[in-house]
Amino acid sequence: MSSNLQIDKPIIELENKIEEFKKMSKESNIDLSIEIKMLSEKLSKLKKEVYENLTPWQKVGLSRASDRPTTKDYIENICSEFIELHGDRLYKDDKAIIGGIGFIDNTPVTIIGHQKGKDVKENIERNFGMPHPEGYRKALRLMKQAEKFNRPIITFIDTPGAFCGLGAEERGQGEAIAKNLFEMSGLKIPIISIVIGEGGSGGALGLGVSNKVAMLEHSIYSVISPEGLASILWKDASKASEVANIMKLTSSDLYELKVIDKIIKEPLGGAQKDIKFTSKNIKEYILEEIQYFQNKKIEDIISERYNKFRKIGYNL
Amino acid sequence: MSSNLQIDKPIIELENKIEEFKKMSKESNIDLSIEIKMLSEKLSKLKKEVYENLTPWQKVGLSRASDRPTTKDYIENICSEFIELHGDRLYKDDKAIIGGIGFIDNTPVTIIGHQKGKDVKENIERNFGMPHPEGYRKALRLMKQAEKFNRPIITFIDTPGAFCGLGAEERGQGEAIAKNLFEMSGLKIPIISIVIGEGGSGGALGLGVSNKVAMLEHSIYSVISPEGLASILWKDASKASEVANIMKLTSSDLYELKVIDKIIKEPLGGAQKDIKFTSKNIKEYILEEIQYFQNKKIEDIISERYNKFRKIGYNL
Amino acid sequence: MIKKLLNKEKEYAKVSVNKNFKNKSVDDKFWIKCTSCGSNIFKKEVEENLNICPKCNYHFKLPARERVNLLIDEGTFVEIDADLTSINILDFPEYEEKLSKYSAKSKEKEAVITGYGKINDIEVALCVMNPDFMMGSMGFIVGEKITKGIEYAIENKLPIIIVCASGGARMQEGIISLMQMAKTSQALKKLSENNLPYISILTDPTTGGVTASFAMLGDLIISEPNALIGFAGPRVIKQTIKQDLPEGFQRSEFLLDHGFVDLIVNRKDMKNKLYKILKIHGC
Amino acid sequence: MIKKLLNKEKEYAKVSVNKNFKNKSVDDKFWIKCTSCGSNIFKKEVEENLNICPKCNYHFKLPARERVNLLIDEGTFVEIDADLTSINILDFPEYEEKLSKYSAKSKEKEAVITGYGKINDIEVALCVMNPDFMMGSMGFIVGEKITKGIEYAIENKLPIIIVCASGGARMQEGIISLMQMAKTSQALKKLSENNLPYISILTDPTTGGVTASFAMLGDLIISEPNALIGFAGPRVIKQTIKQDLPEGFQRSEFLLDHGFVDLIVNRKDMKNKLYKILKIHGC
Ligand SMILES: [Zn+2]
Ligand SMILES: [Zn+2]
Repeated sequence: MSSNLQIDKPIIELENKIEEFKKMSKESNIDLSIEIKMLSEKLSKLKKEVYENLTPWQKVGLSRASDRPTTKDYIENICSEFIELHGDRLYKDDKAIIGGIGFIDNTPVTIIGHQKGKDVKENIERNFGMPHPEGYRKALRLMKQAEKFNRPIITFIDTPGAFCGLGAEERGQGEAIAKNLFEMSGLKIPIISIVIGEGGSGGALGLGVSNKVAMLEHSIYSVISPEGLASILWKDASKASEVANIMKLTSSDLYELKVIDKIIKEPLGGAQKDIKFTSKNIKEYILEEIQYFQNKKIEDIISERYNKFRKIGYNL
Repeated sequence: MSSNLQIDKPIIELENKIEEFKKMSKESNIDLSIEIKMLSEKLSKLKKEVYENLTPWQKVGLSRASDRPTTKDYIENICSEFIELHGDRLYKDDKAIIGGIGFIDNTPVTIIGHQKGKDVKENIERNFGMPHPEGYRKALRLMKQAEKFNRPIITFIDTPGAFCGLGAEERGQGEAIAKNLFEMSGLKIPIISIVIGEGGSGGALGLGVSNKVAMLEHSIYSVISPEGLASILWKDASKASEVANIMKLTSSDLYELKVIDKIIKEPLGGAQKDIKFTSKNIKEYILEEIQYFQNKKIEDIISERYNKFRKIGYNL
Repeated sequence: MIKKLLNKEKEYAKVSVNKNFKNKSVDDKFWIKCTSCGSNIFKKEVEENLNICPKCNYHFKLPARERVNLLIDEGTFVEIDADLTSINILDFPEYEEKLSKYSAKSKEKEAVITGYGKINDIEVALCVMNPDFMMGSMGFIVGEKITKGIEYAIENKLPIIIVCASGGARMQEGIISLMQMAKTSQALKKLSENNLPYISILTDPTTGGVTASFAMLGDLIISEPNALIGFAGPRVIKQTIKQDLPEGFQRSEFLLDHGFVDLIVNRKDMKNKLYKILKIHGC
Repeated sequence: MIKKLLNKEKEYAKVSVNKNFKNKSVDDKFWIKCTSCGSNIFKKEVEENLNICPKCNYHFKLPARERVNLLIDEGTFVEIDADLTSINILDFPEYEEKLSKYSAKSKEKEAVITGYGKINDIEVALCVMNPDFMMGSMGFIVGEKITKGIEYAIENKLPIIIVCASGGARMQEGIISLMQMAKTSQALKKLSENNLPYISILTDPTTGGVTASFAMLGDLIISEPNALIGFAGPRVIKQTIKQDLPEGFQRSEFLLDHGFVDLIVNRKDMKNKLYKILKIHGC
């Protein structure tokens, strides 16, 4: 699903009309400047109105949109000399999670993230960003490596969830996620996570036991998909849009619930409208947090992370 | 192959003859006591002669004999309240390596060993004691567990080698063994290994980076099987018996080469003749070594192990 | 010791097993039909047998309170945080009603009982999930009580045993429920760094967020026979792969074979096995 | 820097590639036939191309000395333990003769070159195995030199790079050869505890005891394209399973897919990639 399918519809219609007027005015040599100015102002207003008042369900759509930037896009934009590293050293290189090393400005970092595809072919290769246990084990390997060499870890979260198939169960999907939660909580380096699209349940949390968790403005993070919850509650997946409204899955809901630490601004209309702008915001956030942790003692880094999760739900 | 197929042949013939004489003497009421006494003395001599002068190739046979006691037999005889623990938490429970916890006298220990089968069915289940990567990973998991709870580790080595199949290669046989060598060398508890049958190459060493390595008298330990070496050197596996003589694979050879620390006595004719006796010797050895390490500092335990392997080959 | 326990059946094994049985055609006041072997069995006989089918060893569900009695020496169990009850953090529709209903029905305030007590005189911390309370789902209070149980073990240098039984995260608590996975797992990491043993016991069913957190983190993982254990539930998997699941898939024996369970122990032997394990761990 | 190196081809890339080619029907003084794509190529062209087929990028073997020149800044390499040579510890028949033969042929004293030098001004310890010396087999001296290389890295707080190429353990040294696996692996454990990076580079072929020890222990594992990497050799596996091996089995790309190699890097890009990795590791 492309992000401009539904939400953008009135906006695109208006944009097209303005183009038409411009063309007309040029071709027929009629002065339509007043009309064009009026329409442009209207467009501007409409954009604000639509994009700043997205419903949770519209945000679900936006967070999953096929043109929404992925982990790779942000790595390209914020990281220099990135080298992707592969494999869990046990069974497979799971392409639904990527990871590697590089610099953000002058700081060496390890970056790990769920990776969706840009088209059908890549999505099949990457299993639509739904990892098998191998993906979590690769992530853990790279995190331990980061710890050894004292590099901060950045994780990008963007998955419908961990994959639910025979092989995934056989090879211990539950164990793999559990082990990541367990081990991440003890890592002797800061971990900074950013939900950039879908934060789908345990499959998302498997990269998310971090010192700081931020969300892109229009991303979501939830224990189950709205469709999943609708079919459990009302045996009717089509009620997902209603369900989304009660789920508290938007960045502002999660900020209020003190589950996340920061909302990172997206451009009007969503991250895909201006990847550079979104990346700049992400990069600034990361650098700010890296600086925050720079002179912290290891014990404090670990205990801050512990306390963060220890008190979620308590502080409401 | 049963151990009494070739080596025992003249002995068994003599034993049978003595039985015959006894029967005859009883049934026919003839006094054959002198003859019987003479034959018994001859038997005694023959046994010593045969069993104390086994050729390396005969020892290869004995070490592989189907009635040779296995890891399980020794566990039963030296360990109380043994609880077998299963699985690598990654892919499989490999039945070619078993492991678990229990007491030797009053000391809690972790015991791990290659496990061959007693019959064809069990041998198929246990892949003739040839582990897949999962076996080594299970062993490592149990070793880390032992380290956490400060239990000495006992390993029994008895394998033709790590398995050479597609799945084993796909899932990283080399990585699994390498990781064990690497991790074992850092474990903060003493490790005591006993080669009880075949010590086959890397597949054996994968359980053998230990503080102390002992061998049962008639067991072997080598970089390759005699058959394998014969076919590499002379493209003729049938020359294995000749090759065995130059390989230095017997316990006395390895003791001389300072690769092992101790030869544990077997009863005349091999461990299978008296499992209780062999087990008693093993148990005494283990307890002695456990006592040796009891009051050692962790750093010393680790550095003694390091130095042991560091100087192999150097001290000749 | 186990023998002693088994002689006390009357005190703890009188549990309702009705909900475990599908076929009600036989007079379900006295007889039940085993879901596994199909035998018609005298209900009292099952109850007096720790909810195990006397014909085929099938382990029916056991309410949490009975489990505590099964494992802990009589009179030694001290419950902690017994009064903690869930609140409707997210204002989720009809959640309070649901809580009240399960509370009334199960006579428990939440889906887990936590505390400490003795196993043949060895002191342990113990958490037992209750499959009958909202399917043993993990909300804030379940996560909180388990975390506090773990913290109690750390403070008092005790081993901890957690008996898992759960349908997964509690949907009505949304993201807060998901975060209980992180909270409990990190507490176990702390326990682990204190070198204290954690024994995880998996019972039917252990799925979802519980499997993907503390259930799979035991130093030793023990399972009852034939328990369903998985991350995704069978129905979800079936929907995903659009075909039937293989016989025995996600059952204890399957997990043992695939390396995720250390041993399978019958309910009747559980206390004795735990005792032996604790002894070996120097407890 | 790489460019500079590539311009110096004449100095280090004049290597004999004859043994890499099967088909000698074309005039093998000037022409060779690529084992991979079958093209007839001008031999000099291959030699000047770092022993890479200019048509299909097939990486032929590269002698150890050339590899050192390829990776290390000109004039900065200092070899250590150059004079260590194997002795016949086990009195193995004809071993001395074999050693002499390979020594004469390869003009090297053993199957590994060890030392230290600079990669674009970053100092590293380096061990390079020589596939031409007794098939790069690991005997006591190979294990000893690599261990000393690792110990040098530890003492001098340097990263270490080991370029693997080996048929496995050296049969003529029996159990002593096997023990080199333990010796090198434990040295790497010590290095690891000092938080120094170890980069393992796998080249064709890396098998047996080398695969089951230091080759697979890199913090990062890099492979050249299409290298054979495995524990058991293909012939042994074929004998075991009694069927042909799948296309591409045990090749670099296969290992990447199965999770055992971090990245595959062309020979020409290797130095630059190492440089980047070292920089990220703060070297
Ligand atoms: Zn039944
Ligand atoms: Zn070619």
